[in-house]
Amino acid sequence: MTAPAMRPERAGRTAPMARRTHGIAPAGPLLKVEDLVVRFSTHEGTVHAVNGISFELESGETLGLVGESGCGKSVTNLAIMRLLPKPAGRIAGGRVEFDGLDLVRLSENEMRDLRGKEVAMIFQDPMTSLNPVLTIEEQMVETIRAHRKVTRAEARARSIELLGMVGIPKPETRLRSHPHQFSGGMRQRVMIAMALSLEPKLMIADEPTTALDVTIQAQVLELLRDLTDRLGTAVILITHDLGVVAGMTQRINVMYAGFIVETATTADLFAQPSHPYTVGLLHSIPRLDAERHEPLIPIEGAPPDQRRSPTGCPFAPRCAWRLPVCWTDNPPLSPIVAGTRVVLTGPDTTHRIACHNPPTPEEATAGMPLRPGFIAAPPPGVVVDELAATLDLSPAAAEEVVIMTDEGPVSTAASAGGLPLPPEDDQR
Amino acid sequence: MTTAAATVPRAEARVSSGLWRDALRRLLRNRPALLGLFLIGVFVTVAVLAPVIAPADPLARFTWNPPSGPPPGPAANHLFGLDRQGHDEFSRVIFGARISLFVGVISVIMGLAMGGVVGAIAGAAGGRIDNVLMRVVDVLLAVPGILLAIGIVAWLDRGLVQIMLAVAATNAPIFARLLRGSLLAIRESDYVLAARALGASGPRLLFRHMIPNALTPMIVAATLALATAIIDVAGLGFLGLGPPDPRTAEWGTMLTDSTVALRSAPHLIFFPGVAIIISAIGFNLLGDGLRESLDPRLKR
Amino acid sequence: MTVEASSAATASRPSATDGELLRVDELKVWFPITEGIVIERHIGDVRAVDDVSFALRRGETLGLVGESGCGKSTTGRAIIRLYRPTSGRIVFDGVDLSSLEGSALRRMRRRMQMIFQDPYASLNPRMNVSGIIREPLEIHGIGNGAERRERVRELLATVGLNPDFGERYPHEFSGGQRQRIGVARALALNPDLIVADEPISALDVSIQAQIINLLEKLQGQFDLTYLFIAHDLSVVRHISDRIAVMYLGRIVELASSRDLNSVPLHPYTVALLSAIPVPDPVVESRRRRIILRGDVPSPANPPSGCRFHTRCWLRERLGNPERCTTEDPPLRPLASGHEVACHFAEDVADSIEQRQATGRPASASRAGAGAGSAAAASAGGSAAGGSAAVGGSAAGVSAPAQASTPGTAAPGA
Amino acid sequence: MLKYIVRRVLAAIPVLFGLSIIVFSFIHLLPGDPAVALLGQHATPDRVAKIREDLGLDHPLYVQYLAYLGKLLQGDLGKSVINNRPVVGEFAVRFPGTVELTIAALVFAVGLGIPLGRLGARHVQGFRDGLVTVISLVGISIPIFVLGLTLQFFLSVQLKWLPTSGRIDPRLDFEAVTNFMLVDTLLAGRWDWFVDAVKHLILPAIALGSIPLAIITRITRAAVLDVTNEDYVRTARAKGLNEHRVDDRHIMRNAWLPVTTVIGLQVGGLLAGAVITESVFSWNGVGKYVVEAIKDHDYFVVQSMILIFAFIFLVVNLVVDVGYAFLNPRIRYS
Repeated sequence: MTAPAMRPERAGRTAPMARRTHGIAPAGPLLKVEDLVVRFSTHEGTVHAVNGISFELESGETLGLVGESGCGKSVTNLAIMRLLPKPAGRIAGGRVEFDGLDLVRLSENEMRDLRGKEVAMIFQDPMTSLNPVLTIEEQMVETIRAHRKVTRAEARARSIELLGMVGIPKPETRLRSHPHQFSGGMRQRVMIAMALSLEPKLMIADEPTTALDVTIQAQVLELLRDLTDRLGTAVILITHDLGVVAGMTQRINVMYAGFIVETATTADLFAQPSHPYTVGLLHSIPRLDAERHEPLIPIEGAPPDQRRSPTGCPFAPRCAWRLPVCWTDNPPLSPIVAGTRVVLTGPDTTHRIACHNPPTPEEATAGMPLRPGFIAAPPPGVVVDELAATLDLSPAAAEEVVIMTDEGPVSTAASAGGLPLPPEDDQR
Repeated sequence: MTTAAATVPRAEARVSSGLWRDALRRLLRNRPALLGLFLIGVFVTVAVLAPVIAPADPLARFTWNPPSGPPPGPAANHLFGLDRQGHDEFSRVIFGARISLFVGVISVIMGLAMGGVVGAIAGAAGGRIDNVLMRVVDVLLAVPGILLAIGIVAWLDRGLVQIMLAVAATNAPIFARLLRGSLLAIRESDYVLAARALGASGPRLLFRHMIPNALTPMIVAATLALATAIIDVAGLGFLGLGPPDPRTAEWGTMLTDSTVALRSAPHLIFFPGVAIIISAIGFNLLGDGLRESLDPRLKR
Repeated sequence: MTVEASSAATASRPSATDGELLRVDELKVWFPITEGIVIERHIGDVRAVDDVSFALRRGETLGLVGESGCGKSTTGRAIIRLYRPTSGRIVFDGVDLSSLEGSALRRMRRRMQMIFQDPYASLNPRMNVSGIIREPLEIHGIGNGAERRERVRELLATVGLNPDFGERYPHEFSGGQRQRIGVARALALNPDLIVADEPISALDVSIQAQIINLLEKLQGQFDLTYLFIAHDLSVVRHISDRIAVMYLGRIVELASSRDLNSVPLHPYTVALLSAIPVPDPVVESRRRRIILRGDVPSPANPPSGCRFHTRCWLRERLGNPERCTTEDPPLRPLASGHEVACHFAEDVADSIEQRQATGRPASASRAGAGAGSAAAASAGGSAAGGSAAVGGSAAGVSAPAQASTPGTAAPGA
Repeated sequence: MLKYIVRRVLAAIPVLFGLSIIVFSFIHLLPGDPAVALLGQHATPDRVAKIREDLGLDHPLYVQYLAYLGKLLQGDLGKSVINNRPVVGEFAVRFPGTVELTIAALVFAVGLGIPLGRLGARHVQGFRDGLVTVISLVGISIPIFVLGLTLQFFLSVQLKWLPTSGRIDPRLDFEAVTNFMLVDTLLAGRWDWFVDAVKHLILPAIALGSIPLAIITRITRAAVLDVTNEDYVRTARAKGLNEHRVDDRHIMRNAWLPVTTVIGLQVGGLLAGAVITESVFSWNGVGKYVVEAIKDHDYFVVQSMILIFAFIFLVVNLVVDVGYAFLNPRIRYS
């Protein structure tokens, strides 16, 4: 685990950083993302992948980016790295400031110097992220030599050292192996070694353990935490697994449909989940430590079609707490306690959500609205009676809903013909 | 890539549609494929309506002056000129479409039938039967395409049926391989497992689940094979292995002694040549379009 | 092999135990590895399932859990007879399925169905939804056209889909909806047993709960018995009455869901439990993770003796007793309804590892709330003091998989 | 790796057996009386009797086959019925011509096809990609003889840049040593002769190479596009490698795998295409020999040539498979 043992050190290291942010020190945060907008052009239209998100990251901090597939968490990071698939993906607006440089405006050459050296990345599937026809040595050496003027032998020596560091036995011999000769866990270790070879300031880990078995996941997370901690590397950890972020990160951004809907320190987020989506996620998964058969409360419907430009709160169609205003106005990210001065990073980070009608702590615990008589607002233009005649919308009754639970009630009502929203790819 | 795929929504909300209808819709939006369809349309129309369109009987002989000189090129009365026997080249090119279309289509269908049966048996049975059948296919594939056709025509002697058989025999092993490959892959797919778990019988698995899903690559391959078949038929004709009657209006045969015509009557090369190219391009364009629309994952 | 003889004996015997729907006896599913082009030579076997026995009572849910390659899916598929067992018996309601073929097998298949992992791959893309759901009715010749149509509508409604969607094709549905279609197909014949093979692991988190709830609802409604196969212990625990943990083709522990979670007795189960992250930083900081070294060995060449011995933390602590490498531990009952395949399972009971893994506070470490440094310090202290044995011998180099050891790394830094 | 090669060689043996059976059937199962079919209706009775005896037509089929196989294994491919010359000898003289032509066509197809494919992939969906697509479409749709005749018409007849046909100016008198014109002219020490031989080679090579060119272009483009979307290419970029390196080491090294396979398969197409090309350009090679033999009903020649072509094709594919295994570590180490 090391979580407890590690915390004091983390805290100790981040504290001065936090001070620096709000003090006079000229240096800003390590990473500052401002109003980042990412669009994808597809045959079927423009996909609104990321819709103006902002967040900051201090040196040495570990930030979790949580959400389901298609929520924009991976795209955000590919945008930061300027590795969006071309020509479909493009940064349509915003700034990404890293160490004082605006990454969006950097030339391709300057950006390349940064990649691997200052910002490194590891990916979800260690089976496909390493080049199958090159040896581990070739792949590691080229990384080092792309950024440092060292001889092949020096780079090789460093590679051996790195492989040893990530716990690969007999690194001298393993260096000559090809990726397919390693197991999944071992490959991810190689990826980590490669990513850390130039001691980057920031490491982006995109679902680094999703493809691995749980005991191997434990190994890899342990390693990742230990190494980034030792090297003082800031980490953005992308995952859909709330359990993983709970033990690994200091702060969390919860993303939904290309928006950050909740952001807080890890402790705050789990102590007081405040956005209906976060609350929903927490009630969607059985917990190992829960009493048995605490019923799960699913989030009804499916994520929205991001080809439509968002109007209103993106979560409104699936939300049990929604008000009429939610259909029309997208709430900004604001402190859960109104009027609080906003701190963006560090242990004092302000807990913020984007919600018009946040659940109360009791409701968050229960996973459903408890206010007597409260019913989620129907889509604009639909008479409540008419809707109620078709569907029972209260989440408690959700299991019993016979008609299109998966579609989200809106779609039924909105298109009177009974057409559903287009299905989303909710796999992965 | 995964991220892009994950964010790109799947299909438009619309009235229910099967994969076939989806494919058709995509095909009709594919401009190269439409051009291919148009070319094929022209080709087929010409072939079917040849007697109506052609100004002259392809075997009628005209004369020119001086009779010792080369045959005249394009002119108002003979659009594509005359060949050395005095036939109207335009009419011959038009009638040539008939043979190309007829022989091409029949030989591809024969190839599909032969290859399809072998491939289906191999793919459905797997194991030893598959092994034996595939060795046979390997043998046929080892003889390079047109050489096999040449051999067969040489063996069975010249004739339209022989040509069809020859072209079919070059295609059959390719179809067999293809179908067998897709069937073996589909055999292990979850939906076939699911049907097996339901207790579906062997024929039901094969005909309801496996074959319908293995059809798309076959359709594409068959379309592309039509292009090759037209070229191969003409090739046999060019080598003097075409229809037994040397006067038959067949594009390849029409080119046979054009080597001599190179200097004096280039129109005898140009028009049949263009006819072959255009019809082959038509089927190739359609085949590529079908590939893209039947398997949208390939689309970029 | 005396399979034939004993199967005859079973067949003649009336349903032995009350309420027992399925009994799997010494099931082995081996896949041959062959070599050669013309003549295939048999050079070994992948022992995907190697001697597995368990029973399912009518109406219960048995969870089958383990990591990839442990044989859980193969077990499920062998029960449905998608694979032919190499040996062993599968007795379903008194009938031995392991050697059934043809129409007899087909008849039995009406009573047991399967739900597949990948909702994208398990529905024939060329058939529309009503065709897919109607298929089992057609195969078994149930009802006429109109009745089947009616049944399809009913099934669609049962799984929470619009009955008017029958004419649509699978690609027009989302993953969650497709999985509902798969469930409807499985329900069509009113089966007794449903083998659910990782039914939710391909789905997004928010959709998973929809399917779990649906399965639970249906179980009550139709008196179904589930064999629920998954790699995620927390999901399995949620839905199962009893759980069998598999490792490398064997069941290593079989217990009630509650017991397995609160008093796991096999070192592997303990490690597995401890490896699962809990979405709560407070709990996470209190728990102690056991990091298993290395990877799962190949099922083509399993280790001698206890198959887990190459990665076992307990064996290491006990000073590598020889018994682990020489003697194959049988599944033995340790408490009522709690079976374990470990020679030294008694040593797991109430060990620090067990308490840490289950999140039960070890003696004095239930420190204050929050992930603050106070809690961390105290938990860290207890970790260092309590269970240095787990990682103590492996500080880095010698045991690479254990690259970092909690007790040592942090204070050193 | 050695084991892999041995396995591949062994796997080719049953195919060769199958081939020998087919080729055997070619003569011994000729419709009607094979002897008459071979010699024509007007053959003298004692010639017919002679050939019946040679072929052993009075024996049961399997004896005939074994006898045939026995001869084959001794390298005896029979004699031409027309001029009684041994097929092996004729083959030895003509084969270099075909090899020369085939290699030239392959060089043309690979040398142009791979850069074109890469160009298309790099500018996917752009103008250049469109151009590449059109080139490969036309290349695949244009028969060798049409292209050959067209090239002859424009470049030889009209522009007189290149000779129309033949392997070399027939007026030149030099000793055929290897029967490779490019080699023999150099051996003769005459640079101008060599240039003449090259000039003769250009048009046939282009005509023959056009279809493989189209196919190689297409597969290269597709392979590069496929690989470009692989995760490891993204990894390479994320490591900060420059585009050149990403292209060469990460994309092309992997894209070579499917391209290699396809190039191997094209050799078969080239051999078959040589039959037509040699006819168009009066190129004195094996292909022309086959066509003449067919016209003369010289079945022994046709039979043996089919066998030889298939054999060459198998050998080439074997070489390609081994090359593939060498490029692909997954196979190399299995």
